[in-house]
Amino acid sequence: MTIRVQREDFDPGAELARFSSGKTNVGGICLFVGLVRDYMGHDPASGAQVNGMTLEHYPGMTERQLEAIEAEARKRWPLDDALVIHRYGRLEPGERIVLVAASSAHRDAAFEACRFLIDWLKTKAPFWKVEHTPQGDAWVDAKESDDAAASRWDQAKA
Amino acid sequence: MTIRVQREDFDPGAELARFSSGKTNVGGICLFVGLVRDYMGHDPASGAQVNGMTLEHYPGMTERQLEAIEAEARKRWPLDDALVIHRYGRLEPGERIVLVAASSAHRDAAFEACRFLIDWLKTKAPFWKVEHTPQGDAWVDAKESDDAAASRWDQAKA
Amino acid sequence: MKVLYFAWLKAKTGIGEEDIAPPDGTATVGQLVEFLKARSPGHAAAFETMSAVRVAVNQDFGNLDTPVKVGDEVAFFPPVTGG
Amino acid sequence: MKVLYFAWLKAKTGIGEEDIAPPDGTATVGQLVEFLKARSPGHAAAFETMSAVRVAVNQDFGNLDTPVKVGDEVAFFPPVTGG
Repeated sequence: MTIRVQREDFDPGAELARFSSGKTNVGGICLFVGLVRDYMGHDPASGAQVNGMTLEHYPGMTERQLEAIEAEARKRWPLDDALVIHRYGRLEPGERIVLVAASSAHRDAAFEACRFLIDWLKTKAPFWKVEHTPQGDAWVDAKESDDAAASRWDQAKA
Repeated sequence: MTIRVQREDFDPGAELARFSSGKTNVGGICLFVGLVRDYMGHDPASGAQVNGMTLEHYPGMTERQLEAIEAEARKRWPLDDALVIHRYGRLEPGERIVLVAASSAHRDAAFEACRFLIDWLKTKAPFWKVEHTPQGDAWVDAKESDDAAASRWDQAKA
Repeated sequence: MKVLYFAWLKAKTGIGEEDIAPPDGTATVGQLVEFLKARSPGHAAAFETMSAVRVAVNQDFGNLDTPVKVGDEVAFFPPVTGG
Repeated sequence: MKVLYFAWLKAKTGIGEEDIAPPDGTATVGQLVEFLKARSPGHAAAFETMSAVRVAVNQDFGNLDTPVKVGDEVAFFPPVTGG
């Protein structure tokens, strides 16, 4: 189980190679990589151009929250391993922001835990994005869709 | 959109690196890797030891079915790209069997398409596993759980 | 007509692929199966439990009612277990 | 008591971190906010719309009723947007 919060880029291929090596009691690995898009909002056609973004975070609380999220995932699914890497600082379009991965004997658990990790992280880990656009900087608003995605898991627990 | 059916191993890290490079209008990439486990059935404690397996397939129909599955995924979700690699032949425990990946502007689509690809593949692509155990060879039975997983998507379509 | 067998159907028939000329009036997969069952004890064993057998006609999944004709490629196999 | 501000709350207050000594009787986040609002026009602006403000006490999420005491680390920030 690994948590990394870092300014520098990561190599998703190398991370996956390391994460998946030497596993003989694992049926599946699910991995998600989140990237910086070059437009604002949900629609590439209507979204304003984004030249990059800067991710601010709350050092200390970030690691603490990510560890809590990972511990919760391990409680809910029979995981072999989990990995969370989240960057902060200035990021250009196409750059990687986040990687989450989960491995389990069963693919259902790998998929669900991976999605849980990214859904919860998006609403519980203290990161904030400011987008750099030709019109100036704009703090990204929290998305209702992210709250909805995360609250699915609250219901699943109850 | 790429489909590969091959005897030789693949490097999941290199595949992910290639799949994720140069994407600036993609928000997320979801990837699943399926591995050979070293025990039979669902429970490592009670499952008999497996020394490896051989995957037989139906050349021609395999590619045709995988292409149809991928086309269906593209119809259902706004995908940027998709990748399916499936091996055949003799595989040892811990070896990679299959890799599926999907990229989209939105993580929901990436996750759902990726899971759809593996769920459908497991019930519609003509592969058969025979497990090699100390007690002899045994053809793997189709799992009801796989049928259930695939049929979820039938209902989602209706 | 080309008939293919995979997995344990190949083991039971002892054949991976055979060219066969079914009798006139063989219009469906079900009729073809009746013809094939009579070819050898191995064929009979392979087709003993039809609920465990799947079929593809020209590489698309079919069933016992799927039409077959001269020149078709018909494959018999158990439920798939890839992935 | 250490108070931290992130994202646009940092921009509005002009402060990333400050050590403050709230008056006796400041027992909750809500009472602390009332005290902080009076420190500068920037603070007042930062706390103008409390529905847009989130709080953590000692790095755990809280709310206006969460108790605070001397020595605590209290952080104010907008809803998170990572991932």
